[in-house]
Amino acid sequence: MIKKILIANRGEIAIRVMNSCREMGILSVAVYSEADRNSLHVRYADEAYCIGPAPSNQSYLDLEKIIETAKKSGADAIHPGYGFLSENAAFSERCKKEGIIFIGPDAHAINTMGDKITARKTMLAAGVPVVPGTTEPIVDLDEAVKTIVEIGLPVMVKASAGGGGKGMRLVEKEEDILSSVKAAKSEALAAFGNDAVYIEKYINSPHHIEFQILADQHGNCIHLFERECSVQRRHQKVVEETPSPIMTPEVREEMGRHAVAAAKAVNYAGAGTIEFITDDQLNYYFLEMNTRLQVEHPITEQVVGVDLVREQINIANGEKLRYRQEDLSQHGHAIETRIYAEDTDNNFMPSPGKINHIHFPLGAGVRHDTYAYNGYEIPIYYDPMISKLVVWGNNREEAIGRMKRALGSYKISGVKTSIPFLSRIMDVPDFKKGGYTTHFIQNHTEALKSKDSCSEECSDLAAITAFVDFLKKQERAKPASNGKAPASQWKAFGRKKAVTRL
Amino acid sequence: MIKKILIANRGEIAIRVMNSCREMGILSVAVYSEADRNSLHVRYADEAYCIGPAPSNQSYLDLEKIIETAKKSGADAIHPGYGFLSENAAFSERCKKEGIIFIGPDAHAINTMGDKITARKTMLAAGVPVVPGTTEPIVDLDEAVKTIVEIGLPVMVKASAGGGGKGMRLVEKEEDILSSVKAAKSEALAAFGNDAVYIEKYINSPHHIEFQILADQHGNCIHLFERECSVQRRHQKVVEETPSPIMTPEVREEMGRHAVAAAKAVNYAGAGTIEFITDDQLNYYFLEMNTRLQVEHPITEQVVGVDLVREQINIANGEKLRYRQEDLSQHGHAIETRIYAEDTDNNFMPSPGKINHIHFPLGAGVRHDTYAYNGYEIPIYYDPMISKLVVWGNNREEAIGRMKRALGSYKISGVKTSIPFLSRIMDVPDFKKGGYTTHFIQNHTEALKSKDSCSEECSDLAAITAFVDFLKKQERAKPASNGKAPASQWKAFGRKKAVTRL
Amino acid sequence: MSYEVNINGEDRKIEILSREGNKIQARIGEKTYDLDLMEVEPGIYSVLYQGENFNFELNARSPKKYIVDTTDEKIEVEIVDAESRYARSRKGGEEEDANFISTPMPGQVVKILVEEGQKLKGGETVIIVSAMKMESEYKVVKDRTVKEILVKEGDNIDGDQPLVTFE
Amino acid sequence: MSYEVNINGEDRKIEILSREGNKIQARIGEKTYDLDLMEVEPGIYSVLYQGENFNFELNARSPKKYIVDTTDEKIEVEIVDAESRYARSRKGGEEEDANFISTPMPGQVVKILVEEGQKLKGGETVIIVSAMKMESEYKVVKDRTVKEILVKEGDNIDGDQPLVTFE
Repeated sequence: MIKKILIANRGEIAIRVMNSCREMGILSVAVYSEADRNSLHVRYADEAYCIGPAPSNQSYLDLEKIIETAKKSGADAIHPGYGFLSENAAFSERCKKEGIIFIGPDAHAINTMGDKITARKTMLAAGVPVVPGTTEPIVDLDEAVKTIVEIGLPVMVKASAGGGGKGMRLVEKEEDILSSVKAAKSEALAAFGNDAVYIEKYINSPHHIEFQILADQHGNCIHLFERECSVQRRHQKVVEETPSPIMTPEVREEMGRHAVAAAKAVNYAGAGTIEFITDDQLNYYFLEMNTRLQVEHPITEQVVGVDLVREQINIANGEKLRYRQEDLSQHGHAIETRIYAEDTDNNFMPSPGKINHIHFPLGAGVRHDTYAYNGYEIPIYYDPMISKLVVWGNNREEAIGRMKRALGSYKISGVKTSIPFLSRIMDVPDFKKGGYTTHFIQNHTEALKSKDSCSEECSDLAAITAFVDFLKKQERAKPASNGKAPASQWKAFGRKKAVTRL
Repeated sequence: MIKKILIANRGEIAIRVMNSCREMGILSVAVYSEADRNSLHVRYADEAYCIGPAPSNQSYLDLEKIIETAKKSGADAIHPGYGFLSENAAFSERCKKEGIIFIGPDAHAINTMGDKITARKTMLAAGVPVVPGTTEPIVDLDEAVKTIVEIGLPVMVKASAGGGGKGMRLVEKEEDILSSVKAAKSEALAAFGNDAVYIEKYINSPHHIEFQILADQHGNCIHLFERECSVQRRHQKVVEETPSPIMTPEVREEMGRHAVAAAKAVNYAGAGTIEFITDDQLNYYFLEMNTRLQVEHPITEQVVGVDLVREQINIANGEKLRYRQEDLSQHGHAIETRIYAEDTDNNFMPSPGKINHIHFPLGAGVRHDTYAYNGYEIPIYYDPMISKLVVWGNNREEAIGRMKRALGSYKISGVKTSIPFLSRIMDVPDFKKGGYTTHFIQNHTEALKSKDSCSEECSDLAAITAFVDFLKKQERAKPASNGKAPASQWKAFGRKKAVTRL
Repeated sequence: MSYEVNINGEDRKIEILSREGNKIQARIGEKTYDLDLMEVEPGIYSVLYQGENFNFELNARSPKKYIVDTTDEKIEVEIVDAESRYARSRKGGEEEDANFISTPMPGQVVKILVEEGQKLKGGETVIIVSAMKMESEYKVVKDRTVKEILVKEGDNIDGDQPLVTFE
Repeated sequence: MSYEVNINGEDRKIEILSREGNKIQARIGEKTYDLDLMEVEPGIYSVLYQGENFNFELNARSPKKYIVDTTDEKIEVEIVDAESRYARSRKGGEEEDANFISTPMPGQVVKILVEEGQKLKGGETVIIVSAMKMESEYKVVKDRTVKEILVKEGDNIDGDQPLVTFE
């Protein structure tokens, strides 16, 4: 039985893992870089050890140092969180060799899923749908046309040597097949001196839908339903929700079965996520598997009622899954927004710095995962995510209303954050309707820009407030000419007026 | 449709109500006493109006002033929260007359349930079990004995003119009936000049179990299951949980039906709570009905998944209930602890004062309802409750583990709080087992006392830390003799040592 | 300079032996500690000792007196320098009975039951103070004579504020 | 003393007419406001105007320059007194091109692409800075000549710190 876990991570996820440790009576060991001495995960752990300088490759990615610290502290297991070493097969393997339990899958599963081509082949063999397309370059024109007809329209024809959009053709109509392939080939030849092409199914309105799975070491595997993660910018998820607003019970069941099959195909053990690309008609295709805990795992926890970190630890302990598929159901609706220190009006530029004040919204249905506190300086070395705000509601409409309420009373000063941007997302009709695709943010740039919404009255009041503050400070700073406490004009003004008004 | 609600309350419950208002797109109006200008509910509302001096009877209980403010602000409804005017029939009636919607039941329901004797008679008529006993004083000895036999042992014989334990006899065995009644009567005669007695069923191991109900204005009423509230001190609830650890599905269903019958007996509309006293064998008896939102309502929200304030507002709008009884079920386990500013080692003496720091525990399954913030001074005029900490877990064990974890990382400095006391409750085996009664706190005073648990090592480290802080401050305070910035010995010490160590 | 600290009533010698940034070596009594000690928020220290993490929140009652909150309990620490040793020696070591009544918390005076000059028996109630709807009676322990009454009924009072003084 | 405030670039006359505790009357331009204004936390004000509640958080950039956070947006407010009017008049009203390059946030210098004395075309990249795994290029707007390079590759830098100066 695991008694002490080293968490090879920082920030909110380190604290997330420590919470479950504490709830299970397990000791937690933090590791930290020199830039993180004052980070909350250090203060929150039972033990903490410095593992090197600020840059990740000299600390959080230093496999040797982490193994050494685990041994020194007597930790019997390591939880890698997400990012850093979490999908590093060598690390998983090394832990095994050292007799330390790695809370995650073995090297085989990580390696198989980590390589796109191997993963694709493994999924095909397991009967999990992948995006239809050619795996070898095609030179022959007739073969290309035949392949397109097999795959079905629309398809994307891509120069196999290509890049930068050259030699790329979207084919939507049957009559355009021949001319498009010809054009792509000649363009490819001109640009790259090679007219071989790949053909891939084109997903018109792509949705990113993923399934959470849990598998034990005894061959049991269940899924914990889907998460809809189509609100993305630069391929980074910004808002996630579950259930997906476009899902049907039939497709959910089928996708869930495929997700379980995908995990079983690599003898997976632990918590993992199968990502699918899905079109408007709910045709879905395996994209990749994340062989670790996902950033957005809390929305599944809220709706399915399972503590995923607790289950990860149970699985690592060699226990059998506590749930059968039929024990699980979705209950209500959850949304997560990721609060970043960034300037959303300036191409999402990171905005590190010192947090002066932070006020968390609280109350019914609100969950926070964070490591920020008043006066904390967000280091420049790591991901600028400040917190994950998760809400639960009886249904999607309630959850959206709750998220709006929570974002509206979430105050962070000192650094620019994505809070106002996220709040505007909640107002976009396409988001409210729920049929949005991964193009959502780029399709709504105008609606998502910050606007001057303060009335003239409001800006007058803001100016008066600043002026009052200025007067108060000026009085406080005034040097005493007579050696006594400085006479405050601001205070005197209040007194005088009070008297004249009597 | 209600568009603007005045919340005739303060503290966490005012903010709780405003949250639901905001989520429903309803404007909220705060009222505040002069002591509460800097209270969070004022800052959180869309509008705020001062309604008088600090003492409640000149502000939060000033019916006229509140009605006047509702009219001035154009509020179309008033939510009374709990306490203050929430169970004031005259206030409910007055709102009706003024054309303002009172979010709560009508005067008839409040009056009927507010008077113990009327309530008891109404419940008897509705077939709801009440504590068996006499409603009229008994003078005749034979009649007394006959009544005792009818009620069944054990019973309590009480002087009808009594008080202070005089003329009171607990009868547990059949052979003691006659002698006990005689003794009680003669004692009563001696003490009060009147030998009439009341006889009441004595509940040996009492549990306080209450049922949440919701009723609309169209005669529909449902219950939202029970809350176990037996952990009490001085008849004030300290810890609540749901489901009750002693409940069975059969008794739950029957008690639920009786709770609904109780509400229907007074044509109830709104949210309300039926309190029952229950013995170890799950015999239960109506105690009273609280015709308002309960402090501990969040645990029901967490387990049943219904926002009770939202439903209150829907009902006040004249809508039909959105749920039928069969739609509702209990999902997991929730526990609430009430965090008070009090000295639990000193007879729970209130400990108002200024909150220096407050760190809320966050993460999975944790909910806070509070109005406290860094630097807030808890006023001496009102209830010293700082926050309600609610956790949800998949089962009772997980919920207890989570509550321990949350209490352990909940930091409030500046005032004494009940946090360590509550944390000790989670450790008491009788609490963990779950069969506790309302005598729980008095039966475990020793286990619940604060203990010195810091090791010698820990107190050495505490002393060194204080000493370092003392040195740092001393250096900072040292006046500059040469007019330059003061030379810091503490800093210089660090530099010198750093150099000599190279 | 040599210092002592009084920890929960017990005097111990204390000394900082070395310091490099957060890393300090300190001796207390006969024991030497190598610590990584950092003030992470104003008044809140994180102390790592042999890997183990301790969080201490300091509440300064005076420049030399601290209540250290260790999560589990509160430890009183007083820095004893030459000045405080002198002050202590003058007191004669024995704590005397307070010559005034005060409350441990802020509140409002409900009732004053004594008059100036009045002789009181030990156990007699002097004043009733309410805070947060709860009333508390404050009594004299021994026989005393009221010297001065510093507040009146209805007054709002601070914690530790003298309310009634005795001869 | 007469004051003006500059609100998001526009100058307005401002005056406090009266004050009793939190209650103040202020005139801005031609409009008079009766307010209940309270600093509820350091730098955080609650302002009640005709019952409506406004929460403002002040971030002082200098003693006279504020960014007021109104929840929905950030408003720049500068107090204009005789001193700042004079300073402004000397500037000639027109903003000049900065004679150095700086970044709006702290980060680390990845690459410096210029040398001292080098003549640059408008649009040329001067320096690449990374913050939080994202690299940003900083360019000159007009043709400039590099005067001094104040940092080197690998340096950690603050926001608004001059990195490279121009003639």
